[in-house]
Amino acid sequence: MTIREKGYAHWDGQLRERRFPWAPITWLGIRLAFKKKYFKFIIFSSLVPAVVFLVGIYISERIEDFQYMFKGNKQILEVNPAYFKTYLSSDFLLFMMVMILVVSGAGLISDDLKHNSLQLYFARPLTKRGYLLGKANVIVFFLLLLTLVPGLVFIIFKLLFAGDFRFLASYPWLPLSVIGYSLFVTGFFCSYTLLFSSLSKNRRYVSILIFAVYLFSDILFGFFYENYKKPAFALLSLKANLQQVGSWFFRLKPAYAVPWYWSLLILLAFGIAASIVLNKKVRGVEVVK
Amino acid sequence: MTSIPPTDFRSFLSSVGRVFAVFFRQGRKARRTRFFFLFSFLPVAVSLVIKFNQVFSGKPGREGGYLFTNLIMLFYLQMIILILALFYGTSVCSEELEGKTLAYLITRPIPKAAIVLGKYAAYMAVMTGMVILGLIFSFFVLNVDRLLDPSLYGLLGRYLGVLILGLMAYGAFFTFLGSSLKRSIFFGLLFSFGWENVIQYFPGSTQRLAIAHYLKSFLPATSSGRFSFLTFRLEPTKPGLALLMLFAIAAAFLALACLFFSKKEYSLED
Amino acid sequence: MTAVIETSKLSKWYGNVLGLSDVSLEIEPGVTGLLGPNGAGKSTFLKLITGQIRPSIGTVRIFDQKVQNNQALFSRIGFCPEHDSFYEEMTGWVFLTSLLKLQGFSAGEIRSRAEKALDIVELSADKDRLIRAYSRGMRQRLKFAQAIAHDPEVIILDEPLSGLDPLGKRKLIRLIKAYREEGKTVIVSSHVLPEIEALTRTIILIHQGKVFAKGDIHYIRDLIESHPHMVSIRCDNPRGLAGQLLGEDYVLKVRFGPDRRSVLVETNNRDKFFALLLSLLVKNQMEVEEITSPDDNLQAVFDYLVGK
Amino acid sequence: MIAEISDLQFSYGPIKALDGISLNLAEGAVGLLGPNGAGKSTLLRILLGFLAPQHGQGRVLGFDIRLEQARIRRHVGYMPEDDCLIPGMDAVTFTAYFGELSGMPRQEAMKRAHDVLFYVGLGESRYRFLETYSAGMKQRLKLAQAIVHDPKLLFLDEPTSNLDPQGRREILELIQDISSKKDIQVLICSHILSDIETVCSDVVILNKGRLAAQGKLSELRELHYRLYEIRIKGEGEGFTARIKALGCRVEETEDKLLKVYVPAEMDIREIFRVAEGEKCQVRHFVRSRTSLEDLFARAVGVD
Repeated sequence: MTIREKGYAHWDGQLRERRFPWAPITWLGIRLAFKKKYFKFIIFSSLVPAVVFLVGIYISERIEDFQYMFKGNKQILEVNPAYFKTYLSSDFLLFMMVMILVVSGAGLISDDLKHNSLQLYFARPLTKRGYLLGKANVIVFFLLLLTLVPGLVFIIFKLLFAGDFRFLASYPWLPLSVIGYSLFVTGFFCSYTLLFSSLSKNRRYVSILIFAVYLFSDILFGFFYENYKKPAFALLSLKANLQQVGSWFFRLKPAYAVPWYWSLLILLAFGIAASIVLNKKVRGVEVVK
Repeated sequence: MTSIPPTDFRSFLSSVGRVFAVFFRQGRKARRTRFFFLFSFLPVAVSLVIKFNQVFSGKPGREGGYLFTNLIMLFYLQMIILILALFYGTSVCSEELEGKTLAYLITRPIPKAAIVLGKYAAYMAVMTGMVILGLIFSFFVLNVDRLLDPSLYGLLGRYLGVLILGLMAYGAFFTFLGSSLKRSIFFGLLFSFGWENVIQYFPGSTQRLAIAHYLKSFLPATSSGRFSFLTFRLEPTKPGLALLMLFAIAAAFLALACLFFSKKEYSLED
Repeated sequence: MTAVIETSKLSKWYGNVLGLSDVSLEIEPGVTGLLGPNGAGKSTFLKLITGQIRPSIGTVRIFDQKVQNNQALFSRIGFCPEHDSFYEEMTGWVFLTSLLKLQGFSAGEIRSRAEKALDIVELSADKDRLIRAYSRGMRQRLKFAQAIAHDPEVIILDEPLSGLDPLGKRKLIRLIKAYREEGKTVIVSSHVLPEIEALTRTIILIHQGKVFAKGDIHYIRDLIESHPHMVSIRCDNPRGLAGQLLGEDYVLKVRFGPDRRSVLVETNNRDKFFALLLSLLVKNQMEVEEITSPDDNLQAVFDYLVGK
Repeated sequence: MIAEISDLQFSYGPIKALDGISLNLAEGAVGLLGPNGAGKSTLLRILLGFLAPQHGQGRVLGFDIRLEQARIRRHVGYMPEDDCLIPGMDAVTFTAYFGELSGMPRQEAMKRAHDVLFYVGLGESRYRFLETYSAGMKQRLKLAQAIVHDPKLLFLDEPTSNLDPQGRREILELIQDISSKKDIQVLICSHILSDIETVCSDVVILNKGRLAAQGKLSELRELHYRLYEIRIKGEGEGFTARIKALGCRVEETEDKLLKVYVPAEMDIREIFRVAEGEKCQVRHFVRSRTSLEDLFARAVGVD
């Protein structure tokens, strides 16, 4: 007969070095986000456009059945790169993405700052980069769910509905564009959100910042553009910049006559600045109380 | 909020005044105020840029008054007062819970409704200060060449009035959200940038369900269709009625906020 | 003496979690200690009697007035909350004057009262520093200052001593004691018996949301006296000592410690037992190393009262 | 040797937090003492690998504190002083989460989380949300997350602050139990001296960034007199007076505990004789094992 020893018991497993030490942070972040009722609501409503566009793909294959609805206006429903770009950089989708950032991203770091829990993370074999990556990937998950996943699904369904590979043959680079653009937008929004989240302990304040800066940059652009009619002002707007870069990814003419690489540079500069600030902020808390 | 007998009304008002004094000071000193102050001065910077550009490029550009009406004003109306009211309005109740400082306030010989009203008034004053200064500066920058035109001042006064009314109504609504919901910011954003915008495109009386509708009823009709972010078909309400409605909205939501704050038991966890 | 605070059948639930159950009490002027382990319902009780939350059942009256929706009462009550939270961006001085302002004083009076209160808690030198930069002891004293600055008749302090180092504790205890002399009603909650003992003799024992005992601390001490109690004695001849103890009927159990040098005795009459022990030790000229009571603490009393 | 460091220096800007500290921590429970601002937290953070010292070197568990911080942290458990719990989840999720971050496989972490939560006495409430936890429960949970990955070295920063006596005793018992295992070392920071006395065999005292004293408690003990803690029933004035007449120094604490410094040559039995003569029952009589408070005062240089 064996009797369980009383008192502290050792764990007989072996601590391993994980390939992705940050993975638990991401999973927990995602699970916690889904615990909020209204968050599910937002995610589902953000997926509405995806469903609409999917239906559009279906209709485009059966265009003759729906002829009576369009009265010969076939142009609307041609599935081409522009169709993808329209989905991926539509105002509504971007707005919903910002809302998701506000709801699921604002608290990522600021809650840890508020509750002093950074020290718990850094008492583990976790680097600062690992910590930030783990947090960022929560956002990555949700944003890719809205960009990459629908994009790829569109391609697959287009091929399925068409029954042949003509579509892919005409635009062989399209899957790469979808992947590239989705990753770019996601990467930008990650640095954007984490930057603001690390600025304050007050989540309400962070939420407002995330939302206001995005909207403000856009209004500023609309303002100057209206006044001077110079497309270069598009560079002021985060949204327009994202859309400009999006056009390049999909080999389309940008909506504003500014070279796309300016937009790219601006967004990249923003991202780099954000990571510098993050690096400083997260370290600052780790050391001094 | 219980009905206050007239004899107590003076003491109630003086309580409100005291809360106001404390939080007006606190609101001015807080670090966040500095940020929001800068934020509400961004249009001034924009005006300066425009003006300098006009002066140096030599091109006459658009007329200052036109720019002021169509750009700066809408900047404030559609963006700044919403953000300010959202943050400060929800702060009235939420910051006491988040900072766990509620107990200091509700163990004072002051009716709970007075706390809400006093803080609301204090933050209103802070916000109004920011917005008014910003608007006036922008006004002078853009109209620097024809400051003697008296009709301009009438316009300025009307715009200031609209913004203040806007802050008042939105502030009251967000105060109510802050007193009743945990996720007040989220719902506030949905309301101010979702609902308020969407509903303006609906025909008929539907648009009367938005606060923005009444505010815009005071403004001269804009040449619509020019700006992507402000196209809508306004079917204005008469100014008198709009004024009444705005006051009614503010009063109703403040009353609700006071009611919630007095009756609700907030748990201080998290 | 008339009761200042009266509660009857006070009960409180949070959802389905019990906060406080059926508390009927009268609290008189002087210092009353509210004693109970963490989570016993002390804070709930204090919040109920200050009207911060509404009772699910029962009533509270202070100065024979209702507490609910009677904010005017707070000019006679000072409350020191449990949370270590402040308006961190204020200085100590601004914090205190702001709250005094809310009490309804005139500008001159606010100034003099704030100065006096800061003087009492010895924070005058630091009054212009931000509260954020205060140490734990200073924060705790500032919290106390805001509760007494308006010179209330009833002072309610929720865990005022927690988190303080021994020196800080001593300072605060001295401050609180000063108010006892002035005929004020002071309620202090704590989870540490010696802290309360240093302050007062009138205590309320609260546990699991119920009041288990109320009254003079001697009464509580007597309760501790009369319930079976373990005493451990380590000496050179434990078995000899044990033999001499066995004959008494108030000695319930005798056991020997694993180190062979100590004896554990359970008794239900401490007074007699210790008297006997002392005389035996002296008579036998024993070398005593240690006398301890392993379960002489609050929890033991509660366990006894709960009937464990 | 669990840790050896030599000539460690660290400054936050112009403020020198550590000014040349060398020490070896042997096996067993070690108490780290010092007034506020003495550099305890900084030392702890360097040993944990949070901070890299500006000067000096050392090894913890055989790993270099400058180069192998991640390895140190894999085998170290840390219980911080202040509240640092993430609301919105239950204790099992929380504990397992930090186990996973230390490198435990997911399922194992979950299993182990249940085990340690039962061990620290949170078994019943392990599915409750953290925001509903009381101060004592939070303290236990912090301990649970520190031991979930079965560390080889455990750092505890003020483990008993904010606890009622019962809670404090239970936490101390847990710590004692953990440190009684030969293969897990414990380092405790505390300002409650009696906690250190109960649990630790060695102490390190810091003052103003320097090492003020270090060694086995038993060796550091003051030898010129013996210190006894005595609690009596009845009015103690006569007793105190007569004890003093015998040449003892007597101090009374806030909670009526007498601290009696007995000269080396005096017979302890005298005390009992006096007590009987004064009709004072001796209720509590403990030789203070270390007179740590004196040691502390002497090392830090305050009286």
